[in-house]
Amino acid sequence: MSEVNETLIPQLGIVTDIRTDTPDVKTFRVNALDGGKVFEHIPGQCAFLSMPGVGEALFSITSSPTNKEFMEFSIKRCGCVTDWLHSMEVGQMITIRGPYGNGFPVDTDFRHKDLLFIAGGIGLAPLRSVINYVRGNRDKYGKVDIVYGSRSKDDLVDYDEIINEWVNEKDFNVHLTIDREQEGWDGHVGFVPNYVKELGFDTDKTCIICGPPIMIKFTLAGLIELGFKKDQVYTTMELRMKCGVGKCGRCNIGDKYVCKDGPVFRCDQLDEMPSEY
Amino acid sequence: MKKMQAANLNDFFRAAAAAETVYLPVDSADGARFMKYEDGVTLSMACNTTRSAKDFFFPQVENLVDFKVDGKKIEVIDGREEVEDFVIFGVRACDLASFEILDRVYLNTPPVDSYYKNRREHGTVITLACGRPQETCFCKVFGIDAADPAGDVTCWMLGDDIYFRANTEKGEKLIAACGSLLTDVDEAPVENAKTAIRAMVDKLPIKDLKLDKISERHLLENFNSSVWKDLYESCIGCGTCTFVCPTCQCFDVREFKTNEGVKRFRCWDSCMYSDFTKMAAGNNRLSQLERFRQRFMHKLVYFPANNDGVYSCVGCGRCLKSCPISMNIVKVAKALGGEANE
Amino acid sequence: MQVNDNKDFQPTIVAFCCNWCSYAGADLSGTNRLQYPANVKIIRIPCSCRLNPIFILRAFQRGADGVILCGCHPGDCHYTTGNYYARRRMSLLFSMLDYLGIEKERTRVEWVSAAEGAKFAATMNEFVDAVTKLGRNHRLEDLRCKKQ
Amino acid sequence: MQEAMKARAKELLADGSVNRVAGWKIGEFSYDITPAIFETAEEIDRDFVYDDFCGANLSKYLISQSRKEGKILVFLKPCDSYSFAQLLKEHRIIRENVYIIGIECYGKADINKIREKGIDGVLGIKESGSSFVIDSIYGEATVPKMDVYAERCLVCKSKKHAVYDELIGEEGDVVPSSRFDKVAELEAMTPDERFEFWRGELSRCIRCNACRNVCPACSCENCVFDNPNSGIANKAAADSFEENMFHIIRAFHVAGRCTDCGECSRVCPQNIPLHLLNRKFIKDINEFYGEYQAGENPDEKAPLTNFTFDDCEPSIVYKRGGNQ
Repeated sequence: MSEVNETLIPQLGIVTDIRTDTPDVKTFRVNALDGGKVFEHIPGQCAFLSMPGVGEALFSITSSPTNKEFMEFSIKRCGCVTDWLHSMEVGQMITIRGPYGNGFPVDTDFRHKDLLFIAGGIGLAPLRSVINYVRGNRDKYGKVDIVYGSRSKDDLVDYDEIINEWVNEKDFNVHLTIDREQEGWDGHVGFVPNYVKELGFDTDKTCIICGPPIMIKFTLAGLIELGFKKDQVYTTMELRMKCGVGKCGRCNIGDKYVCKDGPVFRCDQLDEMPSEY
Repeated sequence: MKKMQAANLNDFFRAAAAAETVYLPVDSADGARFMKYEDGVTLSMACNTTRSAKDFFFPQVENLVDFKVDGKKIEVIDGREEVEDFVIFGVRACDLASFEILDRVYLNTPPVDSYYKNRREHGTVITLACGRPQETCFCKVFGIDAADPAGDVTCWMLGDDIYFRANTEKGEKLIAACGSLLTDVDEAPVENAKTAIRAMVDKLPIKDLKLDKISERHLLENFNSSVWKDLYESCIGCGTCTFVCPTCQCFDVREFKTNEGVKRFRCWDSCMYSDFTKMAAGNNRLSQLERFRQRFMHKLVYFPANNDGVYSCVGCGRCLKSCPISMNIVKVAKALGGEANE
Repeated sequence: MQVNDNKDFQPTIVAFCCNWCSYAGADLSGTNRLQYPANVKIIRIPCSCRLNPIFILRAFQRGADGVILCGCHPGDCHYTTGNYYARRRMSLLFSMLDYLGIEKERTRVEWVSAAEGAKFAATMNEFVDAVTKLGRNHRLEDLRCKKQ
Repeated sequence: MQEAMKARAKELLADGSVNRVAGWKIGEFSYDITPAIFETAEEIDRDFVYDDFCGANLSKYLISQSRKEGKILVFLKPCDSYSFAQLLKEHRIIRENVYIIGIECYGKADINKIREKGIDGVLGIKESGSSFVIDSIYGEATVPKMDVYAERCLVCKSKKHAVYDELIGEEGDVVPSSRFDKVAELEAMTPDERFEFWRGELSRCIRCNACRNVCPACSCENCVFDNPNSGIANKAAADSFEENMFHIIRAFHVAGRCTDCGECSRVCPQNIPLHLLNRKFIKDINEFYGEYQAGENPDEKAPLTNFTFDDCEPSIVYKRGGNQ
């Protein structure tokens, strides 16, 4: 019996580093108990993290598969499980199971394309995985533009990596924005959807959006105004999930299960689904 | 085809129960329900049980895994064990069809659910052809033949006799074990009985429910239909329909802190409950309208879209009998199906 | 009525004590070196009226064999009237537990003031004896909380 | 009766006094009647029904309905009107948005009781004097109405409405009721017998929450059982303890507010006599603190939000007679 692999039984991981990104976002580095990674994944996939007795929740894997040493999860504090995660210390064991979901088509549709990443707030978490994957396989992709915005400078996740590494990457253009004026910020101020329109991009790019639902909605409208087609735009969804394998039923939207048919969807696919997300 | 006198039914149960646990429908305060066979327990003559038979393979509560937590250390305890062989006697055609629907979710769509598989492999299903269909029965709508269900063994109760037909190897074995009670017999009486049952089913009031306008092809049309607004308001958002339904398969994963550690278990969940899709970031089904719609859309549209057009309803009629406010899948299908059902 | 024949049985008692009277009463019985059994686990609550019936059931679930609520004497409540409400609630709850066939001797309310250290100890001794006679709580236990 | 109700509803819709009508809608069969909101005279003509199977209590729907735009007409049976009055007392209904027509009721039938009599395959039910003539797949049967009336109706406590704007039919009276007989019978049992009785009943619970969701007294926006941090598995019959816990706490939360409308027992798919828990609290309240009927008097304080200096002590439970 026990030799049958059961996806609902988690593996153990150990938290080897905790980085405080913003006042409410921390990034956790997770390793297998004997070092290395608990499992391999593709960018955009998710994993369930849990602390027995507290609960289990699904998080997107922030680190890139090109990172062979560990996995990272950028997690915003907003509920029961995340509260607990934010209060734990390095060396804590947690349970982890995954990877779940389809991930981004990095090795098919994205290949040799110019990519435009648009993220808001913690929405950078799943995109960071793709961005670093692209950096790791630089010759396989075209130009990269990144538009990233958040409420304030302090709320920009992974700020250090962005300004120290991403901006120096060849053919990388990083555009940062914050919602309101702030002392010590000389960059752009304004909401992401407007900033995207202001910047204006060539319509041959493939776009990847992630952020709050309202930001996705208006950014998508903005992109269409710029002349993009819906089948050029990818996004990733968040719904309540319990099993991760399309059985528990709660992430069901239309004939899709977001946990296994998603969470990454092309925007023209979303049009065929009931508007319930 | 084998035959046995109905008077010997108890001997049959006793013989079967000698090797493995036997469950059969028994009359109780809540109508018929599946109970373990013991001396003195007699078979219910009711059309069907109040609760469905899905419990045998997908119990309401099931332990998944245990944990022990000690400081920063966690121990994962996989407590899965082979379940013992068991026999379910008296499963009706509709409930048997529901097992096939559950199989599609838990066995045929990867990854295989080992908890479900374990129970499924160890269960032997003896079906019983329907003798007294009720006004709430509409299995025919889904192409289910109440007169000749499959399963490991099929039984027909005709007057003083019970006829047995083994359909699988498992069934052959079970019949062989009770061999001394059974005699070989011709199929003719059973064929006549089947014709009679089918004739009876043809007289049932909702056998002609039309579902042509409810399908994957009409997904968005069905979803955006104005009937939901008219139907949902009486729904009180309880889980009765989901819990008596033989095909509802959604579950929740929860934890319970014992004095020793943590048990992680799964239990049935209902899309009718307000917290079904609630998460820290919000809820994508805020009102009962959306939740009500989800249940019926899933059964009649989404599930067939993923499963070769097979509806996730078997017409057992339990929700027709149990719903506190008598709103049910037939009323929904008639409203959604439009004029076809007038 | 089931009678306990296990001589070694040590019941677990949960005593909910009002912060202002009974908890102080328990303190006093301690400073006066009055003995009461160690298997009484005291949980301090701000007022006897804070005691949610769920707490009582939860205590039984987690392995308590008896639950006692101690509060200020009626008329002496720190918040003027809290214990009057508690009195009604507990009367009804205990009656319901009895109605469900759960031994009524497992639940009790006693009014103990801050000056009644002796009464506190005596009450606890007596209650522990009464519950010991009943034996382990089986009717309101949760099998998941039992040692495997 | 039904025709008078339809006519009055259409009249009130036509003159604009109300915008919607809460009533009962015919079902697939004679007995599966659904509560519904009607907006037009056509809908009322087509679907509105009032007969012996309109058992559902409409008062709880008014919590949400009275918050909607416009005014709603609701038909309340005497026992429903107590639930309405109690909800009103708890400020859960916006009274000015509701127009109540009190309707008389002589009892409602329970389809399960018909089925228990061995009458199955029910296709149609007609009234004939004091009997029902039941047409079924398996033949015709006649049963006296009294034999298949719901338990709550056989022990009806009041034919009088607690609240209404107008009445159709005669105003009734509070009537003597034997509703506590079964409770007294249980009280007279030994604790062991009682324990066995309740284990037998409550072990059938499937935790569907129908009793809670239908209960007019259970009107909390967020139920304690839905709080994931409460440690209560709100939908899992995980352990016998959970079953006891759920039903004790549910009954306790409505103690002093339960009007004994009997909806909990009506909706239970497992036929658990839940009203016996609520009636125990009502009986105890009557005995300990004086007669009290929830929903009757809008100015009276509820027994659990009230006290007297000389209330009985909880020890009354031990001292009281009854079997040991």
